[in-house]
Amino acid sequence: MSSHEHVHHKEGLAADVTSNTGVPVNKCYQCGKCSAGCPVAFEMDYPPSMVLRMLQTESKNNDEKLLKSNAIWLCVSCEMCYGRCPMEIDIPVLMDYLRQRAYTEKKVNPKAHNIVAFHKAFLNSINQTGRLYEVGLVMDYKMRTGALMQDVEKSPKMFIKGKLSLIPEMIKDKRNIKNIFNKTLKNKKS
Amino acid sequence: MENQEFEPKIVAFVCNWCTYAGADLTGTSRIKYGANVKIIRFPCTGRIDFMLLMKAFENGADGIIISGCHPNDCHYSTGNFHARRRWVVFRNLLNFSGIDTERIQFSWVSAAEGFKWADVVNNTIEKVRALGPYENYKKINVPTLFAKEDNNE
Amino acid sequence: MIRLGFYPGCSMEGGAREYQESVIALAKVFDIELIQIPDWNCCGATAAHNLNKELSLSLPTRILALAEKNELMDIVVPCAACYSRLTVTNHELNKDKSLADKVCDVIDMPYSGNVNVLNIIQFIQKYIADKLEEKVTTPFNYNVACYYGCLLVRPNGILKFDRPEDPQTMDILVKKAGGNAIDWAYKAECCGAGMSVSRTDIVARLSGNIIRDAVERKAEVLAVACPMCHSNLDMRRPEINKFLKKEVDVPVLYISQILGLAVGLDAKTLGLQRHMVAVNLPEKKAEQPAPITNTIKTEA
Amino acid sequence: MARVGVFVCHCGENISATVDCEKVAKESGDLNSVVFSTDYKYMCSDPGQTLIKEAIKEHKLDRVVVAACSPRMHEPTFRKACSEAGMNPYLCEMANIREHCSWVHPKSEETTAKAGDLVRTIVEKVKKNKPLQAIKVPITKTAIVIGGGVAGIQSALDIANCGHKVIMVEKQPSIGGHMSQLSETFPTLDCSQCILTPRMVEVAQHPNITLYTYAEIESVDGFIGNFKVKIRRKSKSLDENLCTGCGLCTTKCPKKKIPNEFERGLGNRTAIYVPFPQAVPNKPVIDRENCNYYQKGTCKVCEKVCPVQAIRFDQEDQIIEVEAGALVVCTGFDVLKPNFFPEYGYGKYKDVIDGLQFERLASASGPTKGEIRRPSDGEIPKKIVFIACAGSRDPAKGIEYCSKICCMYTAKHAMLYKHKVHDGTPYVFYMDIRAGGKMYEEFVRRAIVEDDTKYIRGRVSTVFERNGKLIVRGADTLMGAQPVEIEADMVVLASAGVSNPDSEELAQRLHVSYDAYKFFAEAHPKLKPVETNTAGIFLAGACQAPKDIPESVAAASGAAVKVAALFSNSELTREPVVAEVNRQAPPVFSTCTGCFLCEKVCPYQAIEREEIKDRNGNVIKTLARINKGLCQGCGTCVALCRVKAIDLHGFSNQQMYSEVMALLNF
Ligand SMILES: Cc1cc2nc3c(=O)[nH]c(=O)nc-3n(C[C@H](O)[C@H](O)[C@H](O)COP(=O)(O)OP(=O)(O)OC[C@H]3O[C@@H](n4cnc5c(N)ncnc54)[C@H](O)[C@@H]3O)c2cc1C
Ligand SMILES: Cc1cc2nc3c(=O)[nH]c(=O)nc-3n(C[C@H](O)[C@H](O)[C@H](O)COP(=O)(O)OP(=O)(O)OC[C@H]3O[C@@H](n4cnc5c(N)ncnc54)[C@H](O)[C@@H]3O)c2cc1C
Ligand code: SF4
Ligand code: SF4
Ligand code: SF4
Ligand code: SF4
Ligand code: SF4
Ligand code: SF4
Ligand code: SF4
Ligand code: SF4
Repeated sequence: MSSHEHVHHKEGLAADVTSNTGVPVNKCYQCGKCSAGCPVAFEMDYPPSMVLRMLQTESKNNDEKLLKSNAIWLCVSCEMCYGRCPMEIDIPVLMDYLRQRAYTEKKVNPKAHNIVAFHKAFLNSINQTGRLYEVGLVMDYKMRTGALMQDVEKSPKMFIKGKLSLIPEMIKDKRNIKNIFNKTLKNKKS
Repeated sequence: MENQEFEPKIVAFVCNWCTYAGADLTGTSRIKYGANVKIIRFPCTGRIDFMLLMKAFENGADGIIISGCHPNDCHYSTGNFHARRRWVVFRNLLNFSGIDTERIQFSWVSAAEGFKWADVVNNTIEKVRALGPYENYKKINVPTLFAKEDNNE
Repeated sequence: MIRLGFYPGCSMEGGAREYQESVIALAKVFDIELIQIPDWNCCGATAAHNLNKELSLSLPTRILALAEKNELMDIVVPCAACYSRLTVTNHELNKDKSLADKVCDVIDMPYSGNVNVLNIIQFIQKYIADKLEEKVTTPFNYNVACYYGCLLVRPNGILKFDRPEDPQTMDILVKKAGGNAIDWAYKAECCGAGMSVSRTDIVARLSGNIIRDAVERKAEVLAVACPMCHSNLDMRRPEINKFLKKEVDVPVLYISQILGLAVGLDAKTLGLQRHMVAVNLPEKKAEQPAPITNTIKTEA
Repeated sequence: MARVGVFVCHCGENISATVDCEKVAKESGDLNSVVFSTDYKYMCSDPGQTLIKEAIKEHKLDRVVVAACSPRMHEPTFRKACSEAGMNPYLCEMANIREHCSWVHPKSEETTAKAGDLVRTIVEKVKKNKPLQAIKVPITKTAIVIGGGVAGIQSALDIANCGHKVIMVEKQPSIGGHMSQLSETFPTLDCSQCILTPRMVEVAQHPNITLYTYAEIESVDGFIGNFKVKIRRKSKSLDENLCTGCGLCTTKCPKKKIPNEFERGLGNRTAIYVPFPQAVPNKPVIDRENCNYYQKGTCKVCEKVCPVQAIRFDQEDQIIEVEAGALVVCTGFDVLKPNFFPEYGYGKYKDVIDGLQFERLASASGPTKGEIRRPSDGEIPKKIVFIACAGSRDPAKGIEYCSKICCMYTAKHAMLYKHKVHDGTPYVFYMDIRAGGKMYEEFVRRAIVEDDTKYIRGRVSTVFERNGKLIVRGADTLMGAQPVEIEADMVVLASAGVSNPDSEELAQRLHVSYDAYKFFAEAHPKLKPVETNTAGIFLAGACQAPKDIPESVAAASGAAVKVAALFSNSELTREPVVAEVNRQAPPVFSTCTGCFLCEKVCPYQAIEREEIKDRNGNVIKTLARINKGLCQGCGTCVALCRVKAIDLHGFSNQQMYSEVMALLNF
């Protein structure tokens, strides 16, 4: 039987998205339901359906814009878009991928600096203690962002309410955690 | 001139409604193709009994073309679908028994595809010519093979 | 005595201490012992999957592998974010065996993919709900807006818990505890999640919309099942109030606290004093709990 | 021993330019069994045909091979000639030496040799041909039309006006279908009832039409021209002949709060009811599920008030058996209840309604007498949001296809609203506007330009209530996909058109195929749009796919013509290319083993089961049997049968084997 399959090798971000996440970018028919329900669309430079559209254009220019966008960092992975998309396009996973790409390619939008700083501080805390050490996290975050005065009024109150501990909780097998970080992040700095 | 080229014997099993008509159109359009292909008319590819293929090889065919309507265009709505399904099962068995399935060419040629028919024929001739005469065809135990095929339907 | 695995997650050890206290206290009332997974680590939350996929799978897998090693095949994970991470990880590993092997190699531990992850509602449904009504001593006779947030119900295809739009399971528990679960529109809208520190403005707006709808519909209490939701709706109240341009003091209680109160545990045991928005519920005389009319159908 | 004659045609120079026809004729003469061979310039011409006829007589030929053009061209010509010479026409075959030889190869010895091969092959085949008789089937000139919507009505009237009998079977107490529920219709905005009601009445009064309402098809047996159909007439619990339709019973029935299906739940009806005032027939039925007497054993108020004692509580369903030559399926469609879509709040908020409910609100005979008032409090909504594609084009939660009618009726709804509420604002959330049809695009533009409907391109994410308003949250994808919120008083969902819930069951009962969405499948999407794969059963209207009224009516008339064409003869003649399962003398009866694999692959459900019984009536064997009325001769079953119990006339195993062997051995 003759088969006439047109195997078309695509390049560019859309192709990378599909091969790495399985998200079929071309399936999106631009209905906009994702953008309509996205809780942070109002802040985004490109609401989720626009993100899909930009990928669909397969243009280098748009790929760059996307990696450097603020939108990908504003997505809070609330899964609302995915839950309602008629085409079942997994935007949260797509966003994860774009963030990872932007991060490794050092294209993080300057406005997203705080968000990335927070994620980094968070992971740093886990790397060091195996768990999240809130005081440490906040200190680390402040050092990274310079937002030294943010939330200062909260800490004493939280402390009084027994919500903050000054000594980090450590797990025993810290070595194991360090290994996990080393193996997955490899030479990427965190 | 080079050496006398090997002229394979090729039998085409085609359905009446699409490929037979397509081959008629090749004629009406005076498109040329090799004379070593001869057509046998069936009402539908669904009618094609794979025992007939064996019979053709047994009687000295070097290659076979099976051609009918495109997937959703069968005159009888699903005959070609059943033919293809049987073929999938059958091909594995043929491969398994050492029969050269390369020599069997499946294609879809509609009543409007006069050019395509000529292409299919010429390509098959070339392909089979490259493979050489089918001298290795050993008589295999066709009936057992056929029974196995049916169990998979 | 039923013994189940327990994964508190980082926030329940810190900012959400009272959630842990109330869950354990509630379990005890029903003769259930919750055993912490020894040497558990952080699941990586949003940060890990934002920055690195492999890491985001490895951290939860270590937790699941530890549970399995300690023969805790049913684990209770009250934090919705952790629940989501662990469930999604289970799903991913079961879907792709070679990925599972790779991840097991990273964490240097075997894992079969068979640990069953229960969120707080599933845990209560499975082990407590049937006996709940008979244990209720002080019906929680308030208008409660049950807030599910995102991660309890989405992605529904993987979590397969309740229906993603207008979920009902928590409402039913509240009704069983004698409360009046109100119908409202923001049950499963996002509160701003992990943006609490980095984009407080967004959290104030999203959480503000939630609080506003609850109050407009006469909610006296919000019920939550996630420390992150709680901190956004409770700790961020000053910012929320600024956004709403008014003082709203509706308290935010964990579902475990509400059920705890209903079965007669005292406020202190349940850690009510630890909330930022003071819990001053008006005295009410016990009425017959409202009949349960809502039957839910969870889509398969 | 066969006596074969071979006739080689030159086709002017079309064949003889590249093929040495004389040589072919001469060499064919040497073939085994060939007793006569000749060549001639134009075989299909009158002299050519005469030549064949005379040769048959003179040489006592019993088989003829004409080597000429494609059999698709002249097979009927030569078979007819042979028949005129007293030969069985099916003993004549053609060898295609023009299209498949002279025209596609250059002049050469090889080409001539190929022509010879082709002739030899066909000679071998024809020797195995058997005399066949064209199949003749008598036709019962009565058509059954299933479903009394606009499509069924049109079809029934067209057939009846051709002078044939029609039996219409309608499931509901009244005919009319969805069209009777509509207010005004696009693209002309004429009143639906005004154009439909007269035709409903015409059906009831037509001398050629028998109408059975509250009835369903129980079973269908037989084949084209000769169907035997059982119809279940559900009990209406009353004697229709006595009932005068005075309506007294319906006013007195104490059960008054039953949601009225016709009003899509926007109004109530009684347990004994006439579905709507213009119903045909205008006589009530008792809905037993909701009747006090049937449920609780007491009441019988209707019986007491009926002036003519027409009520029959003990009436039972009646099965009637009729014969028919053709069936036309016009069972229409259903509208998906949008409550599977919880984010839109249908079923939760009273003022979120579907398109059909809006039709009822806009209808002059509807629950609000045509005023647009919202169901919750009867207020006139100042802002309405229409949501297109509510469930359509949504593989995740709804259906994958486009429902086709909703873009148009949504534009209509916006217009009707604007015409009735001048200061109101209609919004439409849409993804694409599909308005392909005569005056359709113009209609939609009018809704936008003249009636100022605000079209927003984007799909709505959610609808929820806030302070008594319905908040519709969508996005405007033409404005950078920015989220928009509209505070509406009412929301109308253009919910998907789907197949009837019982369509699969009905299809199986009728032995017609259906598609993945359980709509009935036409025999060919372009060229046989009103036929099914089962000969004698036709389709029309929205039972095939969502269709609007013009399309439904066009298809209905098309189907009627097919029926009329069928009924224009008293007998049906068919090519005898049909399959047959062999029969033998006992004790074997047949080589068929009864595996019935063939039954599954036959596209026409032509394979039946025959029970062979002994003298005492015990079943000894169950064998396959081909229904000649249904078999179309594809031969799929033949290729499949592993014991070769089936064969196909005209393309038998022997014939095909002979061809293959003759082609290769010389
Ligand atoms: C909201 C809305 C608005 C519309 N507006 C317009 C418009 O303005 N203009 C326009 O052109 N089109 C409009 N349409 C489309 C129109 O309704 C259809 O084109 C038309 O009704 C199709 O007619 P039908 O006879 O094929 O099917 P139906 O109207 O569905 O009729 C089918 C009939 O068959 C009966 N039936 C079903 N199953 C069985 C069974 N098993 N046995 C016996 N009987 C059975 C049913 O009871 C019914 O009487 C609209 C549709 C909708 C939903
Ligand atoms: C680019 C293109 C692509 C298309 N692709 C598709 C497709 O993929 N699928 C599909 O379903 N449809 C397709 N169509 C539509 C399709 O071509 C039409 O539906 C179809 O041809 C209509 O058939 P008809 O017989 O009504 O008209 P026509 O095909 O126009 O035939 C009309 C005939 O009447 C003759 N005629 C005209 N005037 C007179 C006169 N005064 N006296 C005598 N004879 C006259 C003409 O010569 C002609 O032979 C396509 C159309 C176009 C333009
Ligand atoms: S909801 Fe899905 S299909 Fe629609 S625009 Fe968003 S991603 Fe595309
Ligand atoms: S997952 Fe991200 S993109 Fe999707 S709705 Fe939530 S915030 Fe928006
Ligand atoms: S009261 Fe009697 S006659 Fe009148 S409509 Fe009813 S059943 Fe018919
Ligand atoms: S017997 Fe039934 S139908 Fe008749 S009046 Fe009573 S409730 Fe109505
Ligand atoms: S007709 Fe229009 S509204 Fe209806 S499904 Fe198609 S595109 Fe959507
Ligand atoms: S005019 Fe043609 S291309 Fe344009 S919308 Fe209509 S059908 Fe499509
Ligand atoms: S005819 Fe052949 S395939 Fe059909 S039931 Fe009989 S043995 Fe089986
Ligand atoms: S020849 Fe084709 S249509 Fe006839 S019985 Fe066999 S499978 Fe059915």
